[in-house]
Amino acid sequence: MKLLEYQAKEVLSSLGIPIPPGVVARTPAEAVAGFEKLGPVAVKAQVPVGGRGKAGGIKLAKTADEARKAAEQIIGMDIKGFKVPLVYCEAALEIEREIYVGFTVDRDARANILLLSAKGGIDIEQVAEESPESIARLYPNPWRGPMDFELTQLVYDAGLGELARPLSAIIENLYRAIPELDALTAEINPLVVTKKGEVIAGDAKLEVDENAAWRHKDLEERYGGVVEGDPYEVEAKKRGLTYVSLDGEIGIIGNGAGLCMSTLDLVQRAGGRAANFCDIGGGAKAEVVENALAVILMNPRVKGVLMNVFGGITRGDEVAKGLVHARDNLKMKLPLVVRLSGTREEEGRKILKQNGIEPGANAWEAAQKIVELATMETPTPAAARPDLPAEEVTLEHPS
Amino acid sequence: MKLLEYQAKEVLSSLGIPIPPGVVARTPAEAVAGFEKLGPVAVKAQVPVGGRGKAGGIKLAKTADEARKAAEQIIGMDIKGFKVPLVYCEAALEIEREIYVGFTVDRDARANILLLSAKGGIDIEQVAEESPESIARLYPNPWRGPMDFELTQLVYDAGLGELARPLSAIIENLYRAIPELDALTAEINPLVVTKKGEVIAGDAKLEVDENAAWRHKDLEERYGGVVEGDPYEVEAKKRGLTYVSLDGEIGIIGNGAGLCMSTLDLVQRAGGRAANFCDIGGGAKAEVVENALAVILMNPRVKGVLMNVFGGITRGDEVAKGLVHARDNLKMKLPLVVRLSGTREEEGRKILKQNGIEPGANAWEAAQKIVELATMETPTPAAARPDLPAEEVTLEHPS
Amino acid sequence: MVQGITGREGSFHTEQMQALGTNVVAGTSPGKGGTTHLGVPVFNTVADAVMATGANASGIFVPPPFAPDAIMEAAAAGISLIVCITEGIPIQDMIRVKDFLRGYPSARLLGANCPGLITPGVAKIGIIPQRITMSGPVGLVSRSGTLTYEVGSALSASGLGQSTIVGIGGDPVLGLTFRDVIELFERDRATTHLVVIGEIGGSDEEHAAELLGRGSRLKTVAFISGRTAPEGKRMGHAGAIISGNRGTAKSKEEAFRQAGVAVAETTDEIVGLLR
Amino acid sequence: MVQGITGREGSFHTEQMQALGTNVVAGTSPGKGGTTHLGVPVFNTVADAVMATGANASGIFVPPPFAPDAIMEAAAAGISLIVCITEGIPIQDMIRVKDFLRGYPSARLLGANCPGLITPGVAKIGIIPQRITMSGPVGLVSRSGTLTYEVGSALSASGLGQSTIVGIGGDPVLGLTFRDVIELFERDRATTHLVVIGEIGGSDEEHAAELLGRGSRLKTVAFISGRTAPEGKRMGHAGAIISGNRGTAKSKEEAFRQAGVAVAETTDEIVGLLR
Repeated sequence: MKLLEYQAKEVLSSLGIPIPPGVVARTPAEAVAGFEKLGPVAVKAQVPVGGRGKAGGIKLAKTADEARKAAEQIIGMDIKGFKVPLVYCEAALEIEREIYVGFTVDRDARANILLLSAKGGIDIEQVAEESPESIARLYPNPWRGPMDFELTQLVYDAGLGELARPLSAIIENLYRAIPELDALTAEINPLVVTKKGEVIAGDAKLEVDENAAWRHKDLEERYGGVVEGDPYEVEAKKRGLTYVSLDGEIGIIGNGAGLCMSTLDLVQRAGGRAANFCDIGGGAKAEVVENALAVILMNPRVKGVLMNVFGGITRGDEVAKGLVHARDNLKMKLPLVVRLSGTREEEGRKILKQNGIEPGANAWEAAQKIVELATMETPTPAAARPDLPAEEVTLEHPS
Repeated sequence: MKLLEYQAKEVLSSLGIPIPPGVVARTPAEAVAGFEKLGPVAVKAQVPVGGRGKAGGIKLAKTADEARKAAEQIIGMDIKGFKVPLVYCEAALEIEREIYVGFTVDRDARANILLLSAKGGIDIEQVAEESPESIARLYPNPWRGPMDFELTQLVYDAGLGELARPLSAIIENLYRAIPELDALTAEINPLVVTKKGEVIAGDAKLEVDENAAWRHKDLEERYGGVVEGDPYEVEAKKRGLTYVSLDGEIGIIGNGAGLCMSTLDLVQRAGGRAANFCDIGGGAKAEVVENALAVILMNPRVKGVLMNVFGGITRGDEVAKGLVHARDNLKMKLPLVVRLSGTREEEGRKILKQNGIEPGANAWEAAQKIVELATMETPTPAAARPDLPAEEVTLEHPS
Repeated sequence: MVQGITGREGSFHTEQMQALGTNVVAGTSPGKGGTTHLGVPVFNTVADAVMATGANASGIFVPPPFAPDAIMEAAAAGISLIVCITEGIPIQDMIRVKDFLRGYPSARLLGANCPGLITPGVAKIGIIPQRITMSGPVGLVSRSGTLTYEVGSALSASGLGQSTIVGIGGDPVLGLTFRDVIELFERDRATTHLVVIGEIGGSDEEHAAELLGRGSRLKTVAFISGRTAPEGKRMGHAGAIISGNRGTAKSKEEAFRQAGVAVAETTDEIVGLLR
Repeated sequence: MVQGITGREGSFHTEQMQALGTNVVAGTSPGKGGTTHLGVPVFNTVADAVMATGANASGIFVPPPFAPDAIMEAAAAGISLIVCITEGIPIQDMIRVKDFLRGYPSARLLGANCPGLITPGVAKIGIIPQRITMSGPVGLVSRSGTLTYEVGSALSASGLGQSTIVGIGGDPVLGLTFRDVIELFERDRATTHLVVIGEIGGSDEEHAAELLGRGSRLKTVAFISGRTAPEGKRMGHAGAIISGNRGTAKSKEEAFRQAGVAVAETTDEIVGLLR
């Protein structure tokens, strides 16, 4: 689960990291109220993706009028596919210098890595490429956490010895997000040293492990209801699906991430573009298939659906029956090609054919067939698609 | 710091361990009030030492009158040198079985050891001697704490598998006293399984590390003011001395625990008995010497004082000057023999002689001399002794 | 042995494992010690099971909140091959488990979130269906479950039997890596060919390619899924700082080609390249 | 090197160590890296000091809240002899430190709460005063600070010089044990005689006696202080359960006698028994 900036800052503040005062605004009027409370503010788009600054999603407001205008411009703006639902108005900082500090999981090392650099700010990736030695690194032992002497070494290695005390404290608190929140990534960039010498989080990014949600129900309750940009991903999440929106026109369902990804590859090879990635996992129960199909069909760009299932334990005839049922329930009119393999594949194919669904002999043929059919397809009338939920999607703000 | 039972239970309860309801009573009337609130109660002497049950310090009260009588008998009673200042009236438990659980530092293993036995109760030491295999043991890794599977194994090893869940939870919470409170020993004996099947602490012992007091100021504030039995030890603690009361008549001051202990040994060898152990440590500043001498002289049993100092870094002449000053300030009349060795010992001895203090040539001679002098000594009038503080020593009860 | 033998998954797959002839000597289920399940004695703890039966390998079929402890319990009890099927274990738990296992260097962990391993006609630990397999000289190692089945089926259908099929699992923090498994195949006389099925993310495929590039007696084909998967919608820079350009399908395929390993662009191509 | 070299204790004893000829090559004091103190270069961290100077032994003179971290820092930086003088370190901290040191088997810790060690006329780390010592063939190992000085003085006064004097410290959880130090003396050609000064509590003396009982080339005298100390006012049974009858002066003296080691009843007897 990726938290928005203001949520990440709430969490970091609860861990003892200094943050500037700020106010969430869903309307320009609320942004003006924020200005009146805080004085000069940065008005910042709240989206769970980087690069909003370069996209015009952050504006400085020195007057109430500027705050209103900034909020007007930013709320509703599209940043990398996310429609901005609200802004965060934060007291502007007098910046003396910008530091980078963060941690993430280093897959190769099978460990967490702490990163610290005196060259913080928006160009940190460039710094990493051009002068990797300017980023100090530490792999804390996962049972012990970072030791004091390791933090001291990290801070001196980054050339930030004169800030050893505040930095060690901030890094120690930031690290608490690992044992206490199952954080996978947490980042403060920039960590601002103000002209007054305070060290304070200018921005914050935080991602927690959804596999550990059962350990952090409070976090899930507080922030899990908050809805991200893409409406199909939001709907898929509600239905418990592993779903990622893409920008093509072929809907994809597969069982297993690897098989699903290789299906995407085949569609592209056949000249088409996938509209999504949707892994229904092992077992492939009828209900899950129906949910997956429903979400895919909500997207008006979709012109055909390819389902690729290899039945290891799953029986092909049962998958076929479930699929036919789902198609009928959803009154699906779009072309549907199914590649069904493994246990009882013959019986499954027979059921599909009897119900007018095209079985592919193998995955590559199935991919070619759906691309062909989708290309011929004329747009379906909107009435034939399941609707998105009627209520408007709104962000909840924990007050 | 050794906590009294009711204090230890307060702490364990805050760690999530079930305890019976109870009330502290400093008077028989308060014990009656406790009975009226709780019904049948155990009236228990609060002393920081084991064996109170066998000494008559625990009585069951089924009526208000029995509660009053029990409190009358127990308050003020002497248990192993501790005058009982108050009792704890605790709701009586219907005992189905008694378990032993505890941890302590195993010096030889340089580690903490968790102990669990199905044969809890007052005879646990006998159980340990006669059937050590009936006590299951676990050395938890000090960084990770006990792992779930280790606790499961411990519980099954102790033959308590049917209580695996509540026991694992209680042991896990008990263990928290190590990382969170710097506990050195914590023990629940008996851990009672009631006839209703609850698992609840029947007694509790807790000792925390005084070297870690700086990390637990709250604990020190809450329980540190509570005064233990021996008035000289209490006074010594207030003055920051390392002092243990013994039952002989020769006061002992030494620098370093080893030297101090070997001084005790020499006094015994010479036919005397030490009145105390008092280690003034390295450096031996005049103020510390004066404090040590003051506490020793408060004890009317003391008939002479032996001071044994080896000056490594400390200069003998300075020790001698400090001692003369202290003796004069305290108007000390009792025999005083000093063995002074190491740096500037000659100068030091000269100062002592000039001031009428007997220097011993070596520790053995000094021990013989003080025993000889003390045996000849007639009792000193009380006026020549420093007084104990005038205010009555009272136990503070955190309410 | 099987940890969680009395559960639904544990029961079902124990039977499958037994059907293939796997010698399942013990199971655990705390509180059920002393009973028998599927003809197998059940113990309260792995240490008890090892003491009584000498079990040296374990398949773990317990839910995510208990699986990390189950892995560590197996290692501490002296189990030398630990296969964890459980999907959905929190990553930080696995990082702690990996560090714990450093204290038990003779314990090998496969997974978590993996289908396990099978030597066709001989034995299996895990959930790979026997019927997609056939005995023969091809070693197969894969990060993906269903792709493994698909490729296994294709090999069997073409008469290319398998020595052993190993699914290392799809989680970011794993036990055995491609490299570890390939080293074992190199030492396995029954294996002459090798198929490596990787996917985007991490650098395990690159490290495997590097090993194979140093010289190998195995005729090898690699396949990477996710060539057209878009870069994840990343937030933050920490990931980019540490991974740089590694982890893409392109970098992985290139690494294998530079190591002299044939790269299949679709799974259909694997059989042809392997012959 | 000296950790905490710029502090009052660190400064004073560094000068003493230098006066004896000890080659102090570095010191640490975070924030003072790059400066010089007592002619010694100061670094921010031990790793920096080791990198720049190759220091391989360290004396630690920092207050209790920082000493455990200082010990672990030294071990992690590759220091092979760590001498911690600091008194008053919480026991649980030392238990964690001891576990940490398992990861650095080549690092030896002496202390904490110990006076350190001295090879008369050659070098010292710690606070044992040079003037009580004299060069010679007697190895001296002790748990007590002032008793060490007393016995060292007595030996020197009798013309019995010392090869090395080692104070292992008085805390319940220590680094090097009597046993460890005796093994080193056995291998030290300059040592032909040995004095062991123990005290009540723990079983380190018993273990040392067991080692000496297996055969030793050293003529040894043992002394135990605390023969008449009363049993502590114990509460709880945990201690009694694990220690049984060990730990008393009687059990320790008996252990040494059974090992064929002469036991002195007073410190005055040591010199006579050693000749």
